[in-house]
Amino acid sequence: MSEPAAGPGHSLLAAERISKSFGEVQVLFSVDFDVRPGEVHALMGENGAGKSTLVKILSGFERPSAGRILIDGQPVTLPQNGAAEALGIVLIHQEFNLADHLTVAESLFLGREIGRFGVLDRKTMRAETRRVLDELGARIDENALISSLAVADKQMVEIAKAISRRARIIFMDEPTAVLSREETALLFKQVRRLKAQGVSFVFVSHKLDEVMEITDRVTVLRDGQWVKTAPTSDLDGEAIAQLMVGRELSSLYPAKDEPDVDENVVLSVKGLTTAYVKDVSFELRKGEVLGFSGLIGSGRTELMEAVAGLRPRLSGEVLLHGAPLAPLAFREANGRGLAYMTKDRKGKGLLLDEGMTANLTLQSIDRHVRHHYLDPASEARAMARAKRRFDIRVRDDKVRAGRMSGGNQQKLLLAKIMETEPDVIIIDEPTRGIDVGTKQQIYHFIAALAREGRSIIVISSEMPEVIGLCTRVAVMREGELVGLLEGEEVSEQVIMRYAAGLKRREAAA
Amino acid sequence: ADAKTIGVSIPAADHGWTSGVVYHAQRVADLLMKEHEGLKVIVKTSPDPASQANAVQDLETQGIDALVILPTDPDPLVNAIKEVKGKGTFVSIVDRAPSVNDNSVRDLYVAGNNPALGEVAGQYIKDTSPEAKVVVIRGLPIPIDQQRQDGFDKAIAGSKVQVLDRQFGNWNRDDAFRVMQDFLTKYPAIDVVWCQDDDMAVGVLQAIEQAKRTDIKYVVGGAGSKDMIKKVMDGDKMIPVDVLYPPSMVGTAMELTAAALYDQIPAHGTYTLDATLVTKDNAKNYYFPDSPF
Amino acid sequence: MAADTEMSGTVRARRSWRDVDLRAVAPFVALALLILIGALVNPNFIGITNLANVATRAAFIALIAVGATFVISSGDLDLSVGSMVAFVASLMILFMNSGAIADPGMMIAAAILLALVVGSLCGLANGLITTVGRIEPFIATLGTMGIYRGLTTWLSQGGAITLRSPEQQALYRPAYFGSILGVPVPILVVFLVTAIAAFVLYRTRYGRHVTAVGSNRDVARYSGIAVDRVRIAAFVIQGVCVAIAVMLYVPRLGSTSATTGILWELQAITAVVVGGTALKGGAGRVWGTICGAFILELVGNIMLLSNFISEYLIGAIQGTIIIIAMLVQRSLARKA
Amino acid sequence: MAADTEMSGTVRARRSWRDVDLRAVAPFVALALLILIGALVNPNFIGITNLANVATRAAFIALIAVGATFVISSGDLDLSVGSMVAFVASLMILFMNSGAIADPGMMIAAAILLALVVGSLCGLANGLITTVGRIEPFIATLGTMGIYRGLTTWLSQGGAITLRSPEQQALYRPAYFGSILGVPVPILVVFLVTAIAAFVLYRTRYGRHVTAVGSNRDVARYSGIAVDRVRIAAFVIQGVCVAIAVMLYVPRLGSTSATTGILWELQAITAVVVGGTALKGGAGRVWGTICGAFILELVGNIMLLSNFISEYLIGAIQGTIIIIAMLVQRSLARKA
Ligand SMILES: Nc1ncnc2c1ncn2[C@@H]1O[C@H](COP(=O)(O)OP(=O)(O)OP(=O)(O)O)[C@@H](O)[C@H]1O
Ligand SMILES: Nc1ncnc2c1ncn2[C@@H]1O[C@H](COP(=O)(O)OP(=O)(O)OP(=O)(O)O)[C@@H](O)[C@H]1O
Ligand SMILES: [Mg+2]
Ligand SMILES: [Mg+2]
Repeated sequence: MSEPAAGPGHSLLAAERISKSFGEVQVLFSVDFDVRPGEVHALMGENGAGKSTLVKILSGFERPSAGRILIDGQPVTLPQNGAAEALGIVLIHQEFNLADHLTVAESLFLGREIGRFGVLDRKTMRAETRRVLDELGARIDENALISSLAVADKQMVEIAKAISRRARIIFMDEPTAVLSREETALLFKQVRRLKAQGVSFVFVSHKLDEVMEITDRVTVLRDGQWVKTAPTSDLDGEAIAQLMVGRELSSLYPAKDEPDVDENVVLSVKGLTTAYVKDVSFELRKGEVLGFSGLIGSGRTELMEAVAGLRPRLSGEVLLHGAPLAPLAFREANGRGLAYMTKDRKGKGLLLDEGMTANLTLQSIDRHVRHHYLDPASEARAMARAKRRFDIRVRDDKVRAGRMSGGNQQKLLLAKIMETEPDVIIIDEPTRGIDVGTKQQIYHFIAALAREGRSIIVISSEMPEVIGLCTRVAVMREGELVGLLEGEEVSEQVIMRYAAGLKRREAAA
Repeated sequence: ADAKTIGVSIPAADHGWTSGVVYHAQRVADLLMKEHEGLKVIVKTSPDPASQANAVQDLETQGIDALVILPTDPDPLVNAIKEVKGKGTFVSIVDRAPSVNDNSVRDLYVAGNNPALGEVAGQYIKDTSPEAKVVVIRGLPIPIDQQRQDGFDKAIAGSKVQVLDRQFGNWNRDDAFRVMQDFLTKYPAIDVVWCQDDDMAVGVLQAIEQAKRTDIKYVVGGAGSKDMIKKVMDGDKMIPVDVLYPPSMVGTAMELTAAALYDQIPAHGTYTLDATLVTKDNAKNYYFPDSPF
Repeated sequence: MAADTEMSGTVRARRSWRDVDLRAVAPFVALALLILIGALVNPNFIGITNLANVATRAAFIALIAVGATFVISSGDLDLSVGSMVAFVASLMILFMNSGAIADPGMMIAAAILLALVVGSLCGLANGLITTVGRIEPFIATLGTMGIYRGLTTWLSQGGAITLRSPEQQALYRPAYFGSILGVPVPILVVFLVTAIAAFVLYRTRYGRHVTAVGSNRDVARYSGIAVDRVRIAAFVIQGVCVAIAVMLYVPRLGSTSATTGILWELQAITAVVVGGTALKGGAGRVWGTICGAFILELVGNIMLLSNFISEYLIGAIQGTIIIIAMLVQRSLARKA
Repeated sequence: MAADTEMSGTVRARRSWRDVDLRAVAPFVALALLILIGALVNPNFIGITNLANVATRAAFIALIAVGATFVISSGDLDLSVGSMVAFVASLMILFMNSGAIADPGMMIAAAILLALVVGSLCGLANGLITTVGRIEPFIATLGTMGIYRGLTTWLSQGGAITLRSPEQQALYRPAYFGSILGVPVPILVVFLVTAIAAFVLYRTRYGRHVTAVGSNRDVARYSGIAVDRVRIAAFVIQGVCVAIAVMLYVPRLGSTSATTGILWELQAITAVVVGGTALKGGAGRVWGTICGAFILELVGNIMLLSNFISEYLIGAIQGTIIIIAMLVQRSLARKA
């Protein structure tokens, strides 16, 4: 109503009264949606609102339960399983769609290899891959195995894959969730270039600033219902957030609580070196929230995994509450109150074939053992508590973790880690794929933990997140700790200058 | 005549000799059923002792008056046989004797003579080529194989016949081919091969032919397969003799058992079959071209 | 009842409730169908004696397969179980023949203990080679399969190893042939062991860890689970289950040879898979497994009791029945 | 050279380059080590005749294992290959004995064609049951293993099926015993087939799809790959490889029996894994596979040629050697 209905002539692709049910659970209710030539259309909504489901339906990966899809005004039944690419419809999945045993070049051309009579032209494919990667500014070896890539690099491969197709519409389901500002900027450059050529984009994201920057129109879903479609220029971030959540949001970040300088050091890392990380030292105080910033591949994850004891270290020392922690002693570290939350929730975080409860209590199962056997009632109580605390929303309590919406998986993972009641918590990308409403909850939750006297390290590619949450920020670059910022220095410009290598800390402490 | 049932439990046809057993068991079963009106003969095959114990139990379930069993491996089956015998069923054991082999276990024992098979072969080699260097290809590591080896050793004891090597060929042509090839590599001079089974002799002959070795004078197999008997009959130089170990013994046992059931003859105790040496002269008596073995 | 326990162990979605329900029940439905077919084939089939016989015979494979459920759930595979049976049984009988202990009762008890220790050690060896040596379990246990079988052949010097003392034999016999309140001892043992296994797999921390390790090793590691230790323990459990099977095997046949237990590994794995556990690892179904073992034994039994199938075709028909049983199961599981 | 092709098939990240290098080379290093040991054990070992014998004997398993590399790479497993050999060979010989074609040369050509057709159909059956029937490949092919074996036993009535015409036999014999330029025909066939297989796996669209399907079925499906068709084709390739092995097998002994090909499936799978292909699917290494087949045959050969090992212990030592070979390989692969 608020928007004049787009005539069929205007729409490249239109969805009319799309509904979708999985078994008895309905997740989309008669949603209308359309994409015009050469526009970037944002699809917004809370976690579990049905965004991924809708884009999957519009790209042929799922069948709608009701409603119809029109291309150029003609009703069509989209071919299944990516075959819609022939119609110029490409989807970047929210979850990676790459096979571990293939190389980057092989993945890029999987299912549409170049060659004659079934014989591959590997040279051309490699060269073409290189070209696309260079365009995107991605420093990924086209011959690297997918299994050897970091999460962000996998995302870049997914993007390269989509961009290299001759597409009319590219659906991008949270492509920037694990990207830093720089990669995002490079991606947007490509989006603008292709848009100028008449390619349309549907952009799903929880990052409001990106949506404001790149999109022309916004559609908001809430609980599987269409709420509004409007030109982006008519809205601002707050308005969108309000449409999504259905209520007004107070300030996103809680007040920072700086710990006393004489507060105990709970975690101390000295000269830690791994295959990639070089000689990193830092300290974490009780009640502190320490941020780690840097570009993708700067080695933050490798550093923290080495600290936690999940990766071998070549040299260096880690002191937890003053006592040394042996290398590769993750279990011991756990026992002594250190927790690490991975950013690779599908590969390392959750058992996708198991239910929520089994995942929630996996790491803290000892708490539910009574007389040597598991107490399901106690587990159920923990689950109920976690759902409340982290606002985990599923329409079906017994759903497998792999079928939950991305954001809710993330919340479940966070809940799982918190179940161990750690007092030193390392969180890698805490809000990967989480909607604004819940983000706010998680930020307040982290602040509350710090106030309780727990210490938290936040690794994040979202600069505002680090700045909004942390009293001190460490910046990494190519495996080295190049800066440790405090107070006034904690600002976007300064962090960027360190991260980009324009500035570096004088002689490490 | 009255209705009776004979259960016959034999090894599955997993190599030449056992397939002969299956053939003869079925042949005699048909014969007997024609001969005695009201007689039912059920033949069951099993691949290993545990499943043969099951088969015996299942035969018992069906209700049998007599059991004829050629055990895959006798000792593991004693308990199962005793169980049947304990119910008053007439029991005949064929070929392979358990360590305790008295009438607490069975009524009738038709013995194929495994030690004799080795002994006859050893005796022949000792007589024909007293200073022979022999390589031996064994079957599977189970007791009947051991008995044959013991018989062979007994026969050549004290003579100048020398055993160069013994290896398992698993009563399988392909494995015998492989073992023989390696024996030929290992020993520059071999006079005689004793492989105690005609199936394995097939592989041995091919290996010798391929190596074009002329030092090997002959191969002694065993059991009496139609192919080897034919070679003996035809005067093949490589297969001058065969040692009979007839799979038809199961038929003999079935006939004796039927006779006992119908009180034609008192059949108790032990019947031992000879391990006859088949030569060019008597070969045609043992040639059954229709048998699969 | 059995199916119930299965499900309470792994609580699933309400939406897919009927679905899961059927998936867990499917092997039991296949079993029921087979019993029906059996009854049609031969009237003796449905008799208590016959069914008790079959169930009793299935005990060996069932027990081994219960252990295999742990190994497979944790994402591994053990091909050595068949020859492990032969090896453990040989040592057990040799020990009983050694006369080290005069009192036959004490001797049997000691021999049982020995079997358990040897079984666990064999399992431990498999586990260590697989995990510490980082060798694919398929190859590692194929190697130990050769080793255990070879040692058995060597111990028996190519012959059989037979329990000598009639006294011991008489005393030990009821362990297989006896019954308590009309139920044969082996069936009781199977149910007891399975109940314990189900408890361990569904109701203990260790069981949870097995499932986690089997469904995603990285997730397990990142959750602070000692992955290798969990896997090794599963192999040891397998070894203990083999030892328990041996305890029932020795009184039955009173003798072993180099051919004891040949191909039992394939049967055990088949039982596990027919019972609904996926070979990829993850959720294990212990009750399904013993149902699978009964199905396999029943198929053999029906073959034997039917009198119209050529001896030569038994293998072919057995294969066909297993495939059909799986198809029935799948179509049931897909329907709801 | 062999290892080279392996690697050019899957070029890796610069960082893990040396690492991969060694992983592909590892089986060849193990092979070289074994040859060294063999030379120490017996001077005859290193002779051309012996090595040619061993390589020729390894041909059957090598050919079958090349097919198995496809099946395993695509994430499946085929346990039926051993009995498929027996079945195809039986039909082939029965056909040659039928005298349907008078000219022996034509007859042999027709028989070879028949073998190829039957082999492909057997593979197709396996593929269809596994994919369309959605049965775990382990169980599906265990079922068809029983079926093919049973049919063979039935065709041969438990005995042997022997090529009757001496003319045909004489004409066909060189296919196994002959040599071209001093190289035995079977070895040439193995290298030719492997080269073609390597080309298909590394250089064609189909090979790429096999890897993708084996690595992650959902990803392959989402990339528009007809997953089931790729899997079925791999089973058919396996069937064709079995048929090629049969073509060399029949002229060797000129007969088959119920024991033909027993346990060859385990040997083929072992060859594949020893050659460096993971059972979980994904990366296949064809040259590694034939190296694995040679290793297996060599181990047996060395055992037989050595003078100091009890015949009873051969199995145990063979198992140990395989485990040690794998350990050597792993430690090599880990070092760089
Ligand atoms: N295959 C499936 N089976 C059952 N339920 C499903 C399936 N796929 C999605 N769902 C459910 O549909 C709902 C919508 O999920 P969807 O992934 O579309 O949300 P989303 O808007 O993309 O959320 P997020 O922002 O967290 O990614 C969720 O409740 C989810 O659990
Ligand atoms: N130039 C390079 N040479 C060698 N290895 C590299 C290089 N760049 C990255 N890596 C590897 O990639 C990984 C870097 O990714 P990691 O996830 O640790 O970084 P990060 O800063 O956490 O990045 P992200 O922003 O994705 O979280 C390391 O494990 C490192 O071994
Ligand atoms: Mg989503
Ligand atoms: Mg990181």
